[in-house]
Amino acid sequence: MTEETTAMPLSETGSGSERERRSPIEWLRDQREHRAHLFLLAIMLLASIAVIDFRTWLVLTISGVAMGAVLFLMASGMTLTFGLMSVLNLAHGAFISLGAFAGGTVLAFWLDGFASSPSFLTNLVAIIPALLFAAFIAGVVGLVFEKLVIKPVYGDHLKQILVTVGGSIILMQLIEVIWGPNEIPVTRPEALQGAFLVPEALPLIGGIVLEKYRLVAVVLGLAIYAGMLWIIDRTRIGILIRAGVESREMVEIQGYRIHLLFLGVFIAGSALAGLGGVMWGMYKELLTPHMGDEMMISVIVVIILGGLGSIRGCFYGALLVGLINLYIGFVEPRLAAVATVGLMVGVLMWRPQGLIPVIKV
Amino acid sequence: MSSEQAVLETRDLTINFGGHVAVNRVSCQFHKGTLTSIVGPNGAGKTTWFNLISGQLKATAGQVLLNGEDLTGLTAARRADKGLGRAFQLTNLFPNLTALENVRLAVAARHHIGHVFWQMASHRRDLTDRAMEYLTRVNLANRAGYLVSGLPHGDQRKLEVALMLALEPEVFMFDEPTAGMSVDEVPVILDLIADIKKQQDKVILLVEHKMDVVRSLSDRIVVLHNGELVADGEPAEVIASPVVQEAYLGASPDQQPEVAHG
Amino acid sequence: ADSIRIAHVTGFTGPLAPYAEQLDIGLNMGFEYATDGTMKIEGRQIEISRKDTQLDPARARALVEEAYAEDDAHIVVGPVSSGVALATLPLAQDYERIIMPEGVADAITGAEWNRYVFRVGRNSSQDAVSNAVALGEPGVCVSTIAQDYAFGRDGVAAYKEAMEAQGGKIVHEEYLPTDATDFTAAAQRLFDSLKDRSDCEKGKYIFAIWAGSSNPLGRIQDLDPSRFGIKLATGGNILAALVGYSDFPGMQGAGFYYFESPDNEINDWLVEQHFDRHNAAPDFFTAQGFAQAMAITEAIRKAGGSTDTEDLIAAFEGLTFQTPKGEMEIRAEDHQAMQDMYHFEIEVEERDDWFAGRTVEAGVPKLIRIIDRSEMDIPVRN
Amino acid sequence: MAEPILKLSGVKADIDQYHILHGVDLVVPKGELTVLLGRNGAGKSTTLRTIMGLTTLTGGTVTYQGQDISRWPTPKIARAGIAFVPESMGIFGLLTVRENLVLAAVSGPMDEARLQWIFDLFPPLKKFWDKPAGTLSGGQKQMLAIARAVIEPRDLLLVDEPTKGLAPAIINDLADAFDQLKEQQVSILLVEQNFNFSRRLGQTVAVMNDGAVVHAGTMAELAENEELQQDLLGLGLGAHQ
Amino acid sequence: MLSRILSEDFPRSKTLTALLLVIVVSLALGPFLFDGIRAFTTLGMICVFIMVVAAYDLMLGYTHIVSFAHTMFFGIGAYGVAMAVDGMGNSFGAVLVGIIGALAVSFVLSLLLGLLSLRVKAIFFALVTLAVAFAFLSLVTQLYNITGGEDGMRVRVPRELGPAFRPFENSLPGIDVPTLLKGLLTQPWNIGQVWQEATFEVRFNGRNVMYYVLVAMATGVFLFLLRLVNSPFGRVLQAIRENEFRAEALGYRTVVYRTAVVILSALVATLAGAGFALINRYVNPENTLNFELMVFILLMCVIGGMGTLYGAIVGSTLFILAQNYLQDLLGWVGQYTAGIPLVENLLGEDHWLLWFGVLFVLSVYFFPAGVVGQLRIWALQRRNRKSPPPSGPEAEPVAQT
Ligand SMILES: Nc1ncnc2c1ncn2[C@@H]1O[C@H](COP(=O)(O)OP(=O)(O)OP(=O)(O)O)[C@@H](O)[C@H]1O
Ligand SMILES: Nc1ncnc2c1ncn2[C@@H]1O[C@H](COP(=O)(O)OP(=O)(O)OP(=O)(O)O)[C@@H](O)[C@H]1O
Ligand SMILES: CC(C)C[C@H](N)C(=O)O
Ligand SMILES: [Mg+2]
Ligand SMILES: [Mg+2]
Repeated sequence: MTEETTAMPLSETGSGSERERRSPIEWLRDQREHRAHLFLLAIMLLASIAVIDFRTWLVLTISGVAMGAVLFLMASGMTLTFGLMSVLNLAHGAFISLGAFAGGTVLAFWLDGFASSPSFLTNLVAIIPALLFAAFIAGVVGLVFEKLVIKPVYGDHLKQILVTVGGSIILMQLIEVIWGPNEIPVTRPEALQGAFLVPEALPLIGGIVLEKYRLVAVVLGLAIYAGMLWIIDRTRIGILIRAGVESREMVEIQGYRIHLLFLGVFIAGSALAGLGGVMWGMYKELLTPHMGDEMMISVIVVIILGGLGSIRGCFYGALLVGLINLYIGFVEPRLAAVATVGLMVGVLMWRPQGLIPVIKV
Repeated sequence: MSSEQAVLETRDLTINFGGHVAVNRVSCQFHKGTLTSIVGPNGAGKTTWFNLISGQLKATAGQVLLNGEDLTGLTAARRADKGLGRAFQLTNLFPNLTALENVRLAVAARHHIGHVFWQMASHRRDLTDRAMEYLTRVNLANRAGYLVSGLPHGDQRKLEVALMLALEPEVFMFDEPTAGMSVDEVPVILDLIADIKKQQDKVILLVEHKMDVVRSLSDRIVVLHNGELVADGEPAEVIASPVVQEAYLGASPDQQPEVAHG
Repeated sequence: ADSIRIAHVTGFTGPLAPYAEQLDIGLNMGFEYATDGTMKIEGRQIEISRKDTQLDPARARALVEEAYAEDDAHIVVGPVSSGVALATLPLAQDYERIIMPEGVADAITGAEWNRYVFRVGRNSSQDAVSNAVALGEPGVCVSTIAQDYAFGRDGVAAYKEAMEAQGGKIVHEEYLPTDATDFTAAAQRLFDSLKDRSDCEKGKYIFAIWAGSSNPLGRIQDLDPSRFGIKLATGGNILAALVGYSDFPGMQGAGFYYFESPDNEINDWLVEQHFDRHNAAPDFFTAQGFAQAMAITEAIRKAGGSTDTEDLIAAFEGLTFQTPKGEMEIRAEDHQAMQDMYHFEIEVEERDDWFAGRTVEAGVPKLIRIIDRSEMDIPVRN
Repeated sequence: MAEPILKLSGVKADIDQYHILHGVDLVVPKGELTVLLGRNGAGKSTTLRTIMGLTTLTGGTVTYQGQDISRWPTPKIARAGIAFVPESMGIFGLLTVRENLVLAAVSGPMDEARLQWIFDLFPPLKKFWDKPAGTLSGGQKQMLAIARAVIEPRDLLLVDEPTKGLAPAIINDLADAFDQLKEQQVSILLVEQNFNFSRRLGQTVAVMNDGAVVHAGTMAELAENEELQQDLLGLGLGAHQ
Repeated sequence: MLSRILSEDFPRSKTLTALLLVIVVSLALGPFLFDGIRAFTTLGMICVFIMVVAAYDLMLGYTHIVSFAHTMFFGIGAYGVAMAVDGMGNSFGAVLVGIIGALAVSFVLSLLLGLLSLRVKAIFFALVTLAVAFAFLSLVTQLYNITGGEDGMRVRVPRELGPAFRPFENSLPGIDVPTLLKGLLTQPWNIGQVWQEATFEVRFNGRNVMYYVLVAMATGVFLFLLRLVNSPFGRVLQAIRENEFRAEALGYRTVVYRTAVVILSALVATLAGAGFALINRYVNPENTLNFELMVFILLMCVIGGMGTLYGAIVGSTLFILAQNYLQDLLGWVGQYTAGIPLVENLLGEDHWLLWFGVLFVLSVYFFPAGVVGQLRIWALQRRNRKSPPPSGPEAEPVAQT
């Protein structure tokens, strides 16, 4: 054994300079680590443009982005409730349906006069109340749902899965009781029907069509995305809720009433599902109690891709799923569903906790 | 002594957490029958070093050798199997099993019978007896049937040690075994460590902040600071060295027994 | 006398519940009409029991067995879902009793058929062929879009055969997963297949065979096919779906039933009574249920009041009977009812009589002509 | 003895179906540091958790500044000016050090001067300011836990074994910090196994055994009396100097 | 003897023992105790699901692996037999080929799944298995040429397992318990007639043979699993469930154990799937591969009591009874509520799913430890009240949730 005491210098100069010398490489690696979502998006765009004719590609891309925006609207609420309160709400699909029915009621029954006017502004008089009303109804039902169904099973994912599937059966049945068993047709507001045709004369993009509805979806999706990011990253509420995921008890020890917070988040998540539901309902133009549930697989893929709980991840996950559906759908439609799941498994093998990990497993 | 082959050796062991080098090129050899204390300020990298040795973390660079065999690529399970025993700093047990069952699992691991599915576990009296023996050694025999989640903190720490004993390892790594233990319990653990040391063929590594414990048990002290090995030698010498006095004890020698030692 | 026991085994709950409800209403009204309200045939009381398959084939099988073995039902009507119906067909054979499935799959009177199976509703081929007859002539080019499973593929195959017999051309077949919701990519390919063709002086069409709630036509229409001179075409549908057709004024196709299309006494009675009782128009499946009741009544009468299976089979084979859709004939070869279909063109109108208490802007399928059952060559596939 | 800020009389508490506290009587005088001693499993942590309303109180009362807080919900107790550093520290591992402290400062933005005081006490907190707290070392987490409790002025601190796992230098600093808090008239109830530490700081002391307080008195008295120590704690505390 | 068969893992509650006895006797003598097709189908389903759920419990309750791909393996078994019989004719050889083929496919897939869990953990793993199962489902629907797509496939079973086969010349006597009980309750003075009404003839045919094959399979599988979880291997699984990290640190290669469990559980599910196809004589995606079915299995496991194995018996029985008879119950209730505006609508047969959902949720709340767990807790409490344990929380694992 070495007997002498080897007192090494405590100064950090040696290791410090080494760190600096290595830093560009590390910086690069860091970038790749932290921008996995952008990296993947870039790859997908490049790969597809290589095999698809440019104009078609452009139409597909725009449609894919719009589909992504609608998917994001539908998934954001679920990722919110998972990321912030660790509640896996499989009844989310039922809330989407509920939103669609509530919004559809406004559009097709109450304010149908405004919805069928050709002017966009007049349409908005129907659309905005429809969105608000759907968010409101979904939010209120969310409140009740949290109290009756979710509250007793905080912290236990397995039971959450069970009670929320049970809850979703109940919700869909209640929709049937209230709105009747028939499918309800809802025509899209007049100004959102059809498409803009880019004049043939324009170079490159001439002759492509942009569906009006999809443009609106993109705008709404981006707005909601920006709002959510701001709240989560920049406000105390955001921090608080993230803390609550780890330990409810400790949040209470700091003097906050955690349950009110969680209730708020759940209401917000449900309201978002409601918004997504209206957009989805306007897209499909035919309302069924199962319409939200049918989207759950896509929603789940989106939120896992994103990292289960990350708003950013959810956004990019939705874009990726929207795009791959369109691209693969063009090349070989039968593979679209499998491709989506394949994308997810692939991403998880690369990043076991999603593109933008938030939770430790 | 130094001519003899080291049982455990780390060579340039390094880990980098996204820019923060928690353990930085630490090389050290440990020999049979010795007890080495590892001291250093909070966050010096002691636990991390242990994690690198026992395989809980993957080293960015460097090697871990046990009796000359390179363990670097092996998983934690394989290393445990080869004779590296570890008791954790933050208690890490099977909370909803009884204390006895906890130890029995360790005994079963030691005797490689985890895959046996045709026998009744309860028919293996030999395992139970063994497990009781270890519980007795840490003074927990009367708690054998308790669920771990209901055991007070101090008892959990003792159980943590019992698990390591049950593995009958060649290298014992204690990470602050007496933290949070009441004064009357501490000697149990210390006597136990002394017992192991008496066997002469084991290697003991001890992370401990209580300097009196360190002083009374150690053959050698290694000091970590900012992830680097900054001192290594005889206890008295190392404790007296300025680096330990300033960076670790943070006070003049006459002041520290006052408060800092339990 | 012993009662006539009929078990209506169908999906009363689940996604097809509205159809089942219509069928049940139709069935009851049909018997009521056929028996002048007495609910007795040849002096025997009709007893109808309802059993809910929950759209689960396994459950449906148990219920059908229960109906035959325990309730001693003479005839099982249903199920409405083709898949579920197919699962139950062998039981009719096991128990040697009549089953009258309500689903549309060709296989019911095709590959999976047995001699106890009778179908009054239309089959996919009838849908497809009537549509081909409605549009087809030399110089017509059609690209099809359909769901990628038996229903879609069989439908397109039958359509193609009939269309080519009329002189038209199928230039592209597009198949999508059953649950597809985004049709942009498919639309691109469909447009590409038609837009630059010069041999289609009589029109370029995209024809859709689609079951379920996300109909692709609306999405394709949004992409403005008319800029390439492409028109849309599809079969008839339930009223709820026809509301969505308001986006396609001028679209042509052929359908099974729309309450204003037939012109006969029975239909008049049905429409009037239905408005009275439900404050809404009778729909697609109401008419089918009604026709089923008419067929059963007629057959039992023809058999002289007997409900013995062999007597019934003999009576059903070649049976002609009156329905809200006019006369139908059950052909002996595959026990499929041959019937008229309705060639329509969509006109947009405000309607307040389709649904109780609600006004909608609807795509009304205005009748162009009745396609007589003799005009359609429906293949026998059993 | 100063007037009590906190008083427990006959407090009983259960965890699941087990009776853990069998009637705890305890007084924490205002502005003083009270040490709660006892062997492992005596019920010290449970007593603190019961004060915070975290275990079900089945009997007795907890009086804080003259109010009966026995049935109050935890957040209300916290807002009344009681800070608690639990045995397991309860760090929010996914939040950064900064975010942990932001949350602890319930009434608004953190006070700069106070923050500086904390940084002087615990330099690593400054160093790892924007690092997720879950990656801190055991001792560093302990520092953060204490920092959270004192980021704002509080009337009463409940601290469960703060020196556990801390390096000697930091323990000294911590002792200084408690001294400073005492000067600020903060009352402290400290559970501690490190007798040297508690002897230096404590004015009053209570010893628990098997779910009840078996001795209460001044620290000076206990520190003098080896026999009493032997009796209550099972060991002469001098033995391991 | 009994102790050996049950691997010393007893119900540990008198109520539970009684409940289990009732269920086991009902299953063993089923065709002679319950008249009618639906009762017979129900009994068969219970046997099938006891296997499926017990295997799932091994994974979920004992090892804490949450997988939603369990139905995939069930479906592989069912489709394996269906496709083999479809292709090779209804012989026992074909059935055997189908089963072996299905087991092989399941083995490979479950091995992959086990290895996937090496990298993708916990809730991510759970949701990935959900998506994989979904992809498998859509594959089966898409490959309608060989699978029949959504329409499913009929399974033409060997003659010896079908209704046409009659091993006994005469029919055997049976006594319908529900009729008997109802009679005894409503007209106890008329015992003779009640008895008469309740007796029925059992025409013992090939389907009964198949049923008893299933009963034997379920018994074998259950006892095997019971032994397994009480062996040293089972203890390691519990260790992994409690603290995988620490199990690894003790030297257990947890991946190997986890993969073994996933494979074992998959194989049992496959076997049960084959049994399902043979007794039900019909397979389709809906009743073998659906997500809903997966949740139902999960629910059966949880209602029964996770980590108790006996829970599989109780859970599947309760659940399948509710699923099959709730609607009838509501129909009966509906007779009395007809005419009351909203109630009529809510309590109607058509909305049985609503009440099913409500039961679903309530059962999770009121039996947090499952029926078996709860009964054991009560039994333990009763015992403790009689003779309280010496001190503190003496442990007897109750329900291993
Ligand atoms: N997973 C991790 N990611 C990032 N940093 C880490 C991680 N684990 C440890 N560190 C950092 O490495 C350093 C060394 O930590 P370690 O736990 O080894 O300290 P220690 O010497 O055991 O201290 P203590 O005496 O307080 O237990 C700390 O600064 C810690 O923040
Ligand atoms: N969750 C629990 N379930 C059952 N018993 C418990 C539980 N938590 C604590 N106990 C019991 O309560 C008693 C008091 O525990 P407590 O943690 O308060 O002791 P303590 O004095 O803080 O001990 P230590 O010095 O070891 O921290 C112990 O005997 C313990 O076994
Ligand atoms: C979680 C979702 C996949 C659930 C949905 N009910 C389905 O059937 O697929
Ligand atoms: Mg450490
Ligand atoms: Mg404690």
